[in-house]
Amino acid sequence: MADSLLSYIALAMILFSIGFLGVISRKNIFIVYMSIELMLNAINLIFISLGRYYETMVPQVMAMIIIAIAAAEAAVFLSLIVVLYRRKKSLDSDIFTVLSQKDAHE
Amino acid sequence: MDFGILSVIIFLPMFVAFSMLILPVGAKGTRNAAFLTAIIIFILVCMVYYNFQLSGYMQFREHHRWISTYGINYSLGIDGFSLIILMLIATLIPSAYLWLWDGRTKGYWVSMLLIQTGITGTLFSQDLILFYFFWEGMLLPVFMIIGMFGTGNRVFSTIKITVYTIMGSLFMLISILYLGVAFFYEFGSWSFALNDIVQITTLSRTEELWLFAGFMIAFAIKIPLFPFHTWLLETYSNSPTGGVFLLSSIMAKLGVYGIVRFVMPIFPDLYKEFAPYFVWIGIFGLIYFGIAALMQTNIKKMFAYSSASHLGFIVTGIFTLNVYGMTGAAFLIIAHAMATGGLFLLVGKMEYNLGIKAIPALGGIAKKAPVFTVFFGIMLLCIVGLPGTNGFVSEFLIILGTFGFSPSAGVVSALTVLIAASFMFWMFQRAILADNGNDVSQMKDLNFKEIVGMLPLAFLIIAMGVYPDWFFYKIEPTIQHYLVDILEIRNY
Amino acid sequence: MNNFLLAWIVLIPLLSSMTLGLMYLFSIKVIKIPNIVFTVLGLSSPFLSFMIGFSFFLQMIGNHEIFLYKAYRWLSVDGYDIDMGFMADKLSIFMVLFITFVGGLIHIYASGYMKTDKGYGKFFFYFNLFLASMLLLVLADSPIIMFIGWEGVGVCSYFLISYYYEDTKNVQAGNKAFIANRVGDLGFIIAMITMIYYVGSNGFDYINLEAGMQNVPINVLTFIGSALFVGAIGKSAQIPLFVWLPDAMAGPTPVSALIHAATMVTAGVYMVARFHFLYDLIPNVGLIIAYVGAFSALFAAIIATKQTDIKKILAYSTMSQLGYMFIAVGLGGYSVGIFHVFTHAFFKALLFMGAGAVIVALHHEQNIFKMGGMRSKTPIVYFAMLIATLAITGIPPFAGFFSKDEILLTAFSSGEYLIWGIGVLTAILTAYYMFRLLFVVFHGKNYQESRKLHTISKSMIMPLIVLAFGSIVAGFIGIPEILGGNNLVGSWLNDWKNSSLHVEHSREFILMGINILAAVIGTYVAYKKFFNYDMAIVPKYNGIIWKKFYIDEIYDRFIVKKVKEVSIFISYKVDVNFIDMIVMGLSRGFIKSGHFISKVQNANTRFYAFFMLVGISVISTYLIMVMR
Amino acid sequence: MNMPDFIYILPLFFVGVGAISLMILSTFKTITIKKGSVITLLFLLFAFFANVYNLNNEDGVYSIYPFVDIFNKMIIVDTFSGYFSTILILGAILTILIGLHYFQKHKGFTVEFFSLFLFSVFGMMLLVHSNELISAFVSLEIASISLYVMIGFEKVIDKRIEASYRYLVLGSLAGLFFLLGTSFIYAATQTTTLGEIGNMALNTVDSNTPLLIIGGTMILITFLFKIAAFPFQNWALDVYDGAPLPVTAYIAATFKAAIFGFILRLVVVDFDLIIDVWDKILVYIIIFTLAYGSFLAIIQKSLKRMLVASSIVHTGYLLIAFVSISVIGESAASSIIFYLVAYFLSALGAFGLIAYISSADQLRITYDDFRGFAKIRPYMAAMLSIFMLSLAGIPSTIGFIGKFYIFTGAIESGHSILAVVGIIATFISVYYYFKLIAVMYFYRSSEMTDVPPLQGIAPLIIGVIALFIIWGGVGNTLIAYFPGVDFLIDMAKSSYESLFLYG
Amino acid sequence: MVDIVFIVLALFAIFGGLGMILFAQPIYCALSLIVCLVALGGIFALLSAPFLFMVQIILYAGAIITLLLFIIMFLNIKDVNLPDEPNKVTTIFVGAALLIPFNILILKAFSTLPNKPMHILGKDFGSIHSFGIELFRGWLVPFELISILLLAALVGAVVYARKGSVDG
Repeated sequence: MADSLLSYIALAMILFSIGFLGVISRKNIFIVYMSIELMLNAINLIFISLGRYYETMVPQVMAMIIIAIAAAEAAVFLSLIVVLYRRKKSLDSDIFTVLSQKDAHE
Repeated sequence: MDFGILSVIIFLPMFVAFSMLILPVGAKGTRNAAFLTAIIIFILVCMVYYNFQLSGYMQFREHHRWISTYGINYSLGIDGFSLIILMLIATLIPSAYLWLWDGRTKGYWVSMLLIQTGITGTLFSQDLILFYFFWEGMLLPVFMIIGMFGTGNRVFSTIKITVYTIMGSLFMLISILYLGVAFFYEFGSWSFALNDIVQITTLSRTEELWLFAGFMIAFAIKIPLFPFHTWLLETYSNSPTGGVFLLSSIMAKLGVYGIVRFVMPIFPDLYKEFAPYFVWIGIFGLIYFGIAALMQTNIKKMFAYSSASHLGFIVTGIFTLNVYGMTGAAFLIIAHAMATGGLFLLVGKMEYNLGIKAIPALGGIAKKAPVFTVFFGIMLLCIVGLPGTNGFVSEFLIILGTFGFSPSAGVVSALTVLIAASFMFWMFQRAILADNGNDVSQMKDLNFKEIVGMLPLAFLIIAMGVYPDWFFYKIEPTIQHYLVDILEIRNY
Repeated sequence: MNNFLLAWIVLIPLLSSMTLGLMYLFSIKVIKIPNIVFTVLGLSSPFLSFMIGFSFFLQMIGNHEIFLYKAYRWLSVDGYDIDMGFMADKLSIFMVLFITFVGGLIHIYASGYMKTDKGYGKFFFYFNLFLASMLLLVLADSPIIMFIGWEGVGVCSYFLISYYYEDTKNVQAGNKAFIANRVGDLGFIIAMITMIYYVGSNGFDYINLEAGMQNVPINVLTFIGSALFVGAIGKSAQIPLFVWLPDAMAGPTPVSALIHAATMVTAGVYMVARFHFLYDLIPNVGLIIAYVGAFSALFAAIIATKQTDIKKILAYSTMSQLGYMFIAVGLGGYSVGIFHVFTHAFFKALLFMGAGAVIVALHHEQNIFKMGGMRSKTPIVYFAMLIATLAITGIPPFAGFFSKDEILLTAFSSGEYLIWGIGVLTAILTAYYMFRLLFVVFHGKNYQESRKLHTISKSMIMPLIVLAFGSIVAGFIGIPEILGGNNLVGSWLNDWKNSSLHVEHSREFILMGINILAAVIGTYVAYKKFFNYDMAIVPKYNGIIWKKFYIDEIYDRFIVKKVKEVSIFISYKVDVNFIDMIVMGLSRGFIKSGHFISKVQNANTRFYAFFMLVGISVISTYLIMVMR
Repeated sequence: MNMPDFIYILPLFFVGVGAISLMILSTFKTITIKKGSVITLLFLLFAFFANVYNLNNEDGVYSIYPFVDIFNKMIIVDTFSGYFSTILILGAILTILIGLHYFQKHKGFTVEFFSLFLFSVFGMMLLVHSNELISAFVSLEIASISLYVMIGFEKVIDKRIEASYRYLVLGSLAGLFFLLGTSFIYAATQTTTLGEIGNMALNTVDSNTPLLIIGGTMILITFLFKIAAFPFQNWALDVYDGAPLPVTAYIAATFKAAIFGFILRLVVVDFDLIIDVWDKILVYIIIFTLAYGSFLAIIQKSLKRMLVASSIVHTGYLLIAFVSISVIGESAASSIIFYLVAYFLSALGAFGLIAYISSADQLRITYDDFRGFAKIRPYMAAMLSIFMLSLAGIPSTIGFIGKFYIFTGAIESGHSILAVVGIIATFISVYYYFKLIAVMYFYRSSEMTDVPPLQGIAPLIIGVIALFIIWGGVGNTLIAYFPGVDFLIDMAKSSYESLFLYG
Repeated sequence: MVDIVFIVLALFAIFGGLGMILFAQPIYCALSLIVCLVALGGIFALLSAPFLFMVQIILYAGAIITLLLFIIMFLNIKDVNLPDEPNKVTTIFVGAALLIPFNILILKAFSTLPNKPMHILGKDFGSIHSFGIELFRGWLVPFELISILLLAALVGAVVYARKGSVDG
């Protein structure tokens, strides 16, 4: 089982799907963020398994770059969460509806 | 005529308009400049008329490259059919300016000048894209003039006419593009020139039908043919005098012109095939709008319906596929432009003086303004198609042509003599003649300028009615050319 | 040849009218021009035209020359030419003569009648224009040029009827006249166009048409003939398009005299006579014409017996007399018809002018039962009216007798006894209502003595006398051979003389006797009832005849109102609620969809992500299907 | 280090250095907004001139991998990228010039903003220069992250941070698909370098095509998200509306261009074989995009939201040309490029002018606020009208020519139905664009004293843009020896050619 | 043996992920995520990527998630501040259903790749040495770009984190 590329891909896709489900189902912005991180890791898993599959280091480098990108996003995301929480006193992403068409300035 | 006389005719008004916009000139200065421009153009057009050869082919051609990637050219030319409309424009516009002389702002005059550019450009274009260019461009100043200087619910009617006509012309654009592509696929190079487009042979019937529809919708909306007419009422009743004058007397005719200039040569077979339907649509419009006009209380709306009614008749004429009908239509274009244009100017004055458009609120004008009434009467008789005016000649020829096309249609189309008479005379009775006890003391009779402005129209209406042949001989070769060379009808 | 003078017959009144019109405008806008200028201009033109016409008449005596003059090519389309051409044959010259003569007299009368009117110049502008149109009508060499005159006559009548345009009723009457005429014109145009297609391949003047008519299918000819006759019906106020004529009396009395008696309404008769070559080929249509004429005659006479408005009585009598004329032309007696046109012009003009004089004298009172006793007040008018009444009644030797007698003779000899019978019946009624009018107006007693009469000017009296004289003698030019005459009209117009018009002398005498008898009966009844009528009683009429058989109401109800309803339906219902609804509905639909779609735009991040997921899911499904 | 290679990356270098130096400078109190913007402009101008210098290559069309041994073909400099860089730099310059007034008036902006601004320009430019998927993604991230922050820069305003948050979450989510796609493409071809992907795909036609297609599709999803195509469009309205006006102008005008710059390269060079698979999907996507944008735009009362919603419609038009690429590569690609220029000018002008007008206070937001505007500020109203006309595609503006190319291409490639749908969308667009003109010209104003008068450089710049729009639409019909519309489309064509120099 | 390790790690990863999206308290979620990430790190090791295994543990589990936890603590979110999430499970199921075609598609595509043995490779593969050589030989550009990305993110984070003048 661990010999098959497909099982790694399947695992990655499951994790990716879980991450996606987290984004669409959770209101808590922390968890939204974490879901995105999870998805990034799932992609990393694909890359690394491909590296193993083709026996080349290139995908591992890519995975490294992706981790770095995740770090950069984390910096912005987390600081934004702080700003949001300060202003709204809530982590509920559903209450950020200033921009909805319903409330658009008439 | 090597200096590009047609270009000068097109762009002189635009040039003047933009100069006036930039220069710190007041309304009066702009008006003088506009009038001078109109006179210069009249002189230029007379030169064109004088030098026009009696053949059915394009003359005064101008040709420059424009967007060479797609073979789009700046290509101009006129034939007899354009010539008469050109003469019409050149004659009508100075007259109209004399009528609009006082109390208009700078923007008004600039818009008028720009409209003139659009109209003449549309008239001369021999390249489909160029044509579309002017066709749409014409709309903008119209949009401005109605919206800025109109009355009533002007914004709504402005948006309505704009959206309506743009809808039509966009379908035409698609058709034009399709034709260009078809030309490209057949001949391997791009061109949108009319002369090239007519050579396309690869279109299937279904394609042709769609393209034909695309063109026809655009023109039908502009004309307007039933059932694309609902923009007409609000627009005509809410437009300022100058706008509605140009709309009714010239722009509506450009729809007819478009059919003759483009639809006929590009789709000769479909043109022939669908001629019966359009003859009947025209006749139906004639009767439908005529009856609708009867009970209108708003005088401008009534004229709108009357105009639509006659335009239906013109369309009938151009689809009769014989010389009578088509020359008649060409003649009616002139006759109707003069009469309706004149009427709208007169009504505009009435509105300007009295501020009312409702027929029941008028009456007793004749006593107050006899000269006004005389001219009103002449225009009215022309609309009614009284012999001795050019209205009769054209109606007679169209009925003749329609009869030649189909006797039953001919007989039905003859109803025009009855319909127009009933609503026009009834209106004349209620609005002008009879004294209904309304206060019309503000009504002023025509002043000298207005009389001078109206005289050419009245004179031409009668002169063309009494001696029509004098005006015919320039058109006829073109119509013959259309029928024989383009539609390939030899025995009709 | 000086054929170009033909054009001048028309041109003189036309130019005169144009000058008058411009001068009138000038006079109201700038400087007042004295009436005398208008008078001179207005009155000179008919007489100048008469002179020219007379010169042609003289040239024509004794030979059958037809004068043609083509002024210019009016229209040339596709090699097909229509010229602005004038043609004078015996018929047209005959018409020209009496039109200009009677017209001229009416002009003189009008100069008196309209003296105080503010629009004096305008009136003569219309009058001359009318004259020009009428002359063009009769002098035209092709139907289309005739049509120009035909319509010109119509529009002039419109302007003259609605001359006092401040009053809505007058303008309405004008409209009614014009529209009714237009219905007729519709027929005329259709006929004309059919003719161009089927007959006019060589040219469109009468000569070519006559030549071309021979080998055209009979049903086409029938169609043309019927359509043309519709035109004649409209112009000559026959059933069913007569409704305008009584209303047309709204115009000034000279107008009624000129247009609705002497000239315009006879155009229909003239037209049928002009197209005799057509109607000769289609006797069935001729018969219809005769019947329409007969019924119109009777119908109008019946209505006239109960009217109280002096001018309306005369209007119905006009219609009735026109019916006679159509009987004649319908049955092929073209010369007879024209003869009656001729005599009728005299006595009917006289009647109207007399009535006008009375009306003026009584300060525009038109109800005969409010007049009375005018014999002593206005004796000249009385005698003029008496002569005219005798003439119309058909008492020999006045003008009407001869022409009416010939008509009835024609009817009888053609074997159409029903028409003849109707004719006789109408003659009785004619005598009755005309004498009723005469007796009530001039003999009625107990009238308001104290009334001060308006003076009648000399220029109004003079034409009365001339016409009265004419009414007496006009008939003599057509005295039938049986009475020792040589029927000048018949021989003059012998081209149109119906060859079948020969009956035995004895029978002709009997018929003549019957006619006279009919006139006497009518007169007697009227005498019994109305001589020395008590003017204190203004009778209130009721009933179907007084209401003119409700024809106006029927038209109003079933045509005018319906058309108006349709118009409202179209312009306020169909256009607004249906066609515009579609257009506006489309735009409203766009906006509605916009609002619907904007629900998606709810600013919910999770929802947006979900939306993306749906998209991805759909794309994936598609790819699965595509890639197998 | 050989000089020629360095010259090629000089534009990138200037922008990048500018970003970093501004970051450092922002710590000094003495650097005001105005000074910051001048410095930004300076760097951008350097970059611009360097770029123009590159574009005026004596060879005409060129294509170079600078420092090929170090950069490993990951960066490419060719006419195509040069053309797009010009658009981007020009967009940035214009944004700064137009928005300066706005930035000065609003308290929330600091010099860091310009640093981020230059970072985003850098990211976008890098994106059109990238020749490799991972670098492209990193470039995209640089641009995106800078934009996230630029949008939320005025963090005292709820709107801004919400927009920032929404863009961040959804943008990252969409970005993941790019990475996913890259991994699949790598799995299929064992390379992520553009050009080689195509070659590999050619060599292994059968076996790995599904992976390649799915990889391409995933990248396409990101691409569709970034240009706000249906069904990935919801963010656009919120984010653009939430962003400060100059930023909105900037994103609307340039970001789309950058994305297209990359995706065109990718599709044209590498996905030639598989592009047909998407045709059907794209047709539906286009129809829905056009419908969605049109219907949304028609109900907007706020001018900004209308322009944003209509930008979705313009995305639809661009996609129409994008679909045509599979059939008529050259003209479709060049029509996209041309349309991008047309839209760039019109949108930048429109947003910029509105930004300028409403910079003092938030008074002019909705249509109704513009009542009688023409009476107060005739020139501004005229300019705004020109932008609206151009967006609506009325002849004599560059927008018309752009639409002309796109619809011609659509018909040429057999997608007539798309042309018809596009035309219908255009027709609807007339309504909401003309409404503004109507409102400005046809009403009397009530009170109208708060509009900033024409001063400073912004109106001048906007005026120049307006003239350029007219020039682009009319071309050389009036002036015989002046470059016409042809010039732009020829440029577009040669930049397309440069994509194939290394076959 | 390797199979068992893989299965165990995969289960840990999956349950960690599920826990992350199912727990209400962010702190539990974060911990679940750490479990998941560590398990993933193990799988990296299985895939002959020892360097990345290390990076995963240190950088993710160590740095990023710690930062996350720190912020969670720092904000001191009380239960009342937590959003009420009634439709969570429904959404998850609907979303899962929608994700099925996506997953099927991808797995189908990968199944076209030929099967190859995936046992752990020799020492050199995935080591920091070979990793470094690949990174600096072939991937210098993205690497440098990452630094610029981080700079940009840094500026962004500074902008956000700095207390605004009218912040509140």
